[in-house]
Amino acid sequence: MTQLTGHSSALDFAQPEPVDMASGKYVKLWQGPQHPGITGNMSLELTLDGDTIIDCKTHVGYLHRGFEKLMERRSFIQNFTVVCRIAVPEPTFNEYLYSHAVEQLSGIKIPERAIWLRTMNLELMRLASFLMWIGGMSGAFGQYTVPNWTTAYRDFVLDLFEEMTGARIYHMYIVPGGVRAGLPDGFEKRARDIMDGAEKLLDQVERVMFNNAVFKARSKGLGIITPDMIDPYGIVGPNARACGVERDIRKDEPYLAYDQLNFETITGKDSDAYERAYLRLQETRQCISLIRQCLDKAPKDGPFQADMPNVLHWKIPAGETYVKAECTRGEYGYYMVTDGSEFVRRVHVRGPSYTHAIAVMERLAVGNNIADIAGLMVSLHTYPPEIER
Amino acid sequence: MFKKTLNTEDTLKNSGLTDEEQQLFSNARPQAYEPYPIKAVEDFANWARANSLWILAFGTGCGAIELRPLMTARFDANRFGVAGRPTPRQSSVFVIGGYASVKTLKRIIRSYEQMQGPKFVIALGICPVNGGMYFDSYNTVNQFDQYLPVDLYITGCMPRPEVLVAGIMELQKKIKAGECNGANLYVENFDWYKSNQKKVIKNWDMPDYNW
Amino acid sequence: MSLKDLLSPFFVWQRAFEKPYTTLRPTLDRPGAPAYRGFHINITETCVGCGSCQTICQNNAIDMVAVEAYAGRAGDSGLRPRFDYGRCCWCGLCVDICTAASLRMSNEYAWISDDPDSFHFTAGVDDKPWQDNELGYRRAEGYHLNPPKRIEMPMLSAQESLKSFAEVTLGYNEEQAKKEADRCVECGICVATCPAHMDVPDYIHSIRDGDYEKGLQLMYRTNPFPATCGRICTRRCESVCPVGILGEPVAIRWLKRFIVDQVDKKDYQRILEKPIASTGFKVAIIGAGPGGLSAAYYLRQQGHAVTVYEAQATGGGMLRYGVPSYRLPDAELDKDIDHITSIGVEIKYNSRIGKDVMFESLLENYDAVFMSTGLSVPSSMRINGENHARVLSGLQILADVASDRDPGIGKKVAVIGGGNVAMDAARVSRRLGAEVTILYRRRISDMPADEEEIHECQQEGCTIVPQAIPVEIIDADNKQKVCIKWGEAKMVDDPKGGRARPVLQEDKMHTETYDCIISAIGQSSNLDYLSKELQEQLAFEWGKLTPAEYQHTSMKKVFVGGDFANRTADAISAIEDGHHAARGINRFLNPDFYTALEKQEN
Amino acid sequence: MNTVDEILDYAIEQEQLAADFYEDVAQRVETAGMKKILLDFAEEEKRHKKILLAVKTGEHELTPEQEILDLKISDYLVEVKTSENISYQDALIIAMQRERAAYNLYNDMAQKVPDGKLKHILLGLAKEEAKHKLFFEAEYDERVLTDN
Repeated sequence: MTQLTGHSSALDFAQPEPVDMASGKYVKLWQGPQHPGITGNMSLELTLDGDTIIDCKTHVGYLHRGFEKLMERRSFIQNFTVVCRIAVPEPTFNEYLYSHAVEQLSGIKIPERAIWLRTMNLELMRLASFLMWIGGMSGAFGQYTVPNWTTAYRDFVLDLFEEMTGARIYHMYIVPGGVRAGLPDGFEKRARDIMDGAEKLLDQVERVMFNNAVFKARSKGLGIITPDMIDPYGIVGPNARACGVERDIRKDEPYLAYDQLNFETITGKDSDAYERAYLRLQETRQCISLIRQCLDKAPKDGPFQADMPNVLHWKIPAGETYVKAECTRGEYGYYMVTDGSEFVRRVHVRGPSYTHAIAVMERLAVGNNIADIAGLMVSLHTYPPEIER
Repeated sequence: MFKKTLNTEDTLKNSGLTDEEQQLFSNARPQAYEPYPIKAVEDFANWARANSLWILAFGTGCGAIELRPLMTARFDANRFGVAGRPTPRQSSVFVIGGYASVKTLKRIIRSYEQMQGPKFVIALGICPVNGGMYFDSYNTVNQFDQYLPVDLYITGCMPRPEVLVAGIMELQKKIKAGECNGANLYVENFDWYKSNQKKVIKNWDMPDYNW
Repeated sequence: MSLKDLLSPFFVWQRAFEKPYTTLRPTLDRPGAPAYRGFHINITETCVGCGSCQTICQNNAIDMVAVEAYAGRAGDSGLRPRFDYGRCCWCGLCVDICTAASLRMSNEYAWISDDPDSFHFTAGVDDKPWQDNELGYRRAEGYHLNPPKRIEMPMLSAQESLKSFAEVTLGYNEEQAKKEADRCVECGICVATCPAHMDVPDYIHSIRDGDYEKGLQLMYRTNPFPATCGRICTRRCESVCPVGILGEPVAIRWLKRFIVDQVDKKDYQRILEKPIASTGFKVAIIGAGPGGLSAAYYLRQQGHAVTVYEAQATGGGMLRYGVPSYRLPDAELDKDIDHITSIGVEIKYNSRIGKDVMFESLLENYDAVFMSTGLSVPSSMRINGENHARVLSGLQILADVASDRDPGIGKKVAVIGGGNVAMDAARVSRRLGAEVTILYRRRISDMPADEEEIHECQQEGCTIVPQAIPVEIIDADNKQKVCIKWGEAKMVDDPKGGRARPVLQEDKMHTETYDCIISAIGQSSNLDYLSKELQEQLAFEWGKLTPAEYQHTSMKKVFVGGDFANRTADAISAIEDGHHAARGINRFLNPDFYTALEKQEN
Repeated sequence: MNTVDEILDYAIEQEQLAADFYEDVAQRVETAGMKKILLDFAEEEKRHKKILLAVKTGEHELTPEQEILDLKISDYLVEVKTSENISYQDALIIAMQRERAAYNLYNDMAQKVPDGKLKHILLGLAKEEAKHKLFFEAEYDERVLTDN
């Protein structure tokens, strides 16, 4: 049993001591893929000593669809419809990054209005994603009221998406060259109403969830991430910020309209499940503020799409690029290589779930009670479809 | 250890298992569901089944994303008698949430076979119908009904919760009318389904039938 | 942990008195958003079946299926998209790329079935409840996946162009051509529409690839006059180009010209196919116009010995004598003709049939005869005074200028007519320094001339007087001048739906004096070289005839083509007539061999 | 010609004469195509005759009030002599001018008679001829004046 204390053990990547399964002292337990406590379709192979986890192995591959291969045989315009399916609860980040990479390689400059609409779209997505996550977090600790509130409220945000983009889940709104449409009439008012309601809801959530004795008792001290783990494990986003590491691409290397938005990076002190959850709650509030700023500042008219070639035989000059953006879970990146043909030569999608759900999860699970494994997993905010693509 | 239960004549090979593991599983073939001889009783049973559709909580693909709104406050499927269950043994409805990768298909089959009859399968989205988004992917199956019998398809990508509700109502209608015989179809064409499954699942290290 | 932590969860009860989130009747109360991307709607009447939706669909969810109701419509492939909702991901790219804007999406989203094979839908054909849905996704204003505007053709300014007979259009450069070629959606409707069925999408593709030699090869398969057609084709292809439904059609003609401009004449021999071994058959062709030379080219390719008889001193027919050199420079026409002669076609100039050579002797000495003598006699207006010495024919003026003769038009001329010949005559007159007025009996929009020519004509300072009906030509005081009396017309709609007709208003007459009047109201054929019997036998009707299959006439050895044998009377139709006649002659000369060959080709 | 019946008989006779005229010319032209066209014209005249016969028996009403479009094409064209090798254009001009002459005749007659049944019939016949003229003029406009 490895206890994560101090600097040296955090960097200790040695395999845990092999356990003698034949002794009958230990039990091997598969949690998932069919298990309600798992976020999505993946599984954990747990070795238990009593109800304490002494070893955890993550198994993925249940959702592998071969996106990176699929993209190599679709044209540049077709791919943006495919990539959004990579991370189901948060498709727009894929759309944005894919489009951004293509625009970089082909030298397209998108118009101002598209930049703002994209920013707003991404922030709305962040809000929707966090709202669902809060529900998941609460549900993982056995409380079913908050999920009912926030998941239902997320639906109102999805209604906004539906109006803005024409779809609820896979918006396919951010397209290489800009966005597909402007805002519909009356959108701004409805969006502001929903933001007001969300703010009120978050206050209530904070009260009943974060001040809940049971939730506090179970989540505090659960799965502590220490600052020295950040770089070796490649931890990003709220998971990293919760232990005081100020790391936010929106601030560090501003993209889209983030340099014109007024916000501060939120950090925590010690990154346990509670701290991470609370930080996300605050980021959800920040989201609302950012969306309001976008609504204020976004140009009301003007072009929303750059001049495009005929997309049916769109060739992009040879080149390579890496583009990144801050999604709800941290740095999301696209590495793209083109060879001057009508198809992309290679795309690699770097989702933050990969490290969080595999290396970090395997490390943090050890020593915890089996009942907390679901909560721990949710607190890392991982999406299996994004791990395997 | 358990004794190997021998069926009367036609037994399963369970050939994917080692000799030791063969001891752990039955080699009996699945049996078709026989309706009650009295029609009124069967009708009553169907009515009861239709109004307590318990969904197996197994998010096999993207479709799972819309099951959350479906089950929470806004669409509140509980009022239609729908509930999520954590284990196949308690569930009567298997929702195939979109595409099935080969690795998941194996788990889907195990889970499905463990479910108690009468059981129903709903397939969400385009991928189970004809491959959908991943029709040319090397790791997903295209026409899902080659591997498991599907009682109802709800197309869309993703199908919205509203249409899921509509689908559930449609399923209820079909169950009440006694038309949902997917599970019996599976038993009747067992060998065909098995051979199709084995065509795509290369490492068949599981019993031919789990119950 | 504090007391607060124990109590605060009970605040959930506060929410018990708020309005619930729950949707009461989810299936009824929640239609898709106004711009929702639901099932497709296709306005099948507007759709031309270009198949761009099929091309762009990354899931192969769209199949173009033949729909009988739309078969055989002009500019329409007769196909309509069928959607597979076991594939469609509702991305709406098909709607975005739709060239005709006929495709859209409804806000309907429910389709439940127990049959996986049932999720097929041919929009606008299958009866589905969302067909008339007003809401749903439409392509947003200002959103394009294909540039709607074509690349402007660089041209001489109007002042500059008036100074000489230099070519007005300057041609695309490589970058412009590639950009323009990029706009093609490769639907192939142009191929079906082009009289010669030129392989437009493929040669445009060769521009994108930068492989101009391949482009030239593709063009020569169906048209031995690419340099010419690249400049003066009537381009029916562009009129049906689906890209032109919402934007401007792909500049097919300029792209064709671009390919030819890229290849040097001396490379033609190397690039293009050579004639096959001699067959020993001899074919005579009457008229070295586009029809005759096209037939000559393809017949020679097949190994026949071809002799072309031409009354004029140079070849090209109407292309040389009817099209001024600022539209088609002689050098370009020669580029085409020289290649035809370079493969062994023999042209006998200054040999008029009926005078220098008798038609009957051709029939005797050759295995087949192809006639394509065109329309060379100007039509007359049949108004009083028409025989005045200062009433000239447009054709004559063009021929004079082409042969470097001075037509003697004076300083102030009136041109009567609205066709291309009228426009050419007017522009030639402008270049000769005259002030030009064009009188046309209908509206400018009714003019049969190319829109571009009308525009350029106006640019160059010709005054177009529409709805002007000439009624009489009157002698002027000066013998060198002539008066024309014309009346204003008002347009009256045809109750049967035909084009509006001009009606003379007798109270609004004008008389004007000009140095000359150029009549360009059409032309007819000159068949004097055929005896009456032969004309009768070939079934000419008022100078025109309709040939049978493969341009065959009722006479065994005789094939016809070109302006006097088709309805459209343009170069490209003549070229196709020639090509088609060549196929016909091949079959006629060697029936077994060529039917086998064709079978092999198909 | 003072009675309605007399007028109608005259008009019917004129139509027959016209038909005969075209048939006669058709006999003399050289090309088969032109022959067919002239025979078509003759058929057209026979159709007119039938209409007038119907008027006489009362089955058909003449409509003097009806406005008939006058394209005024034939008014300004030179006269064409019938010959052995007339063209389609010539044939149309002949037809138009014959119809115009008939129209003018009835119209002039109508101006000379007092108001009443007779005038009504004459005007009606004039309009009928105007219709025929329009038929040929429209054809001329459509076929001959294509570029003009």
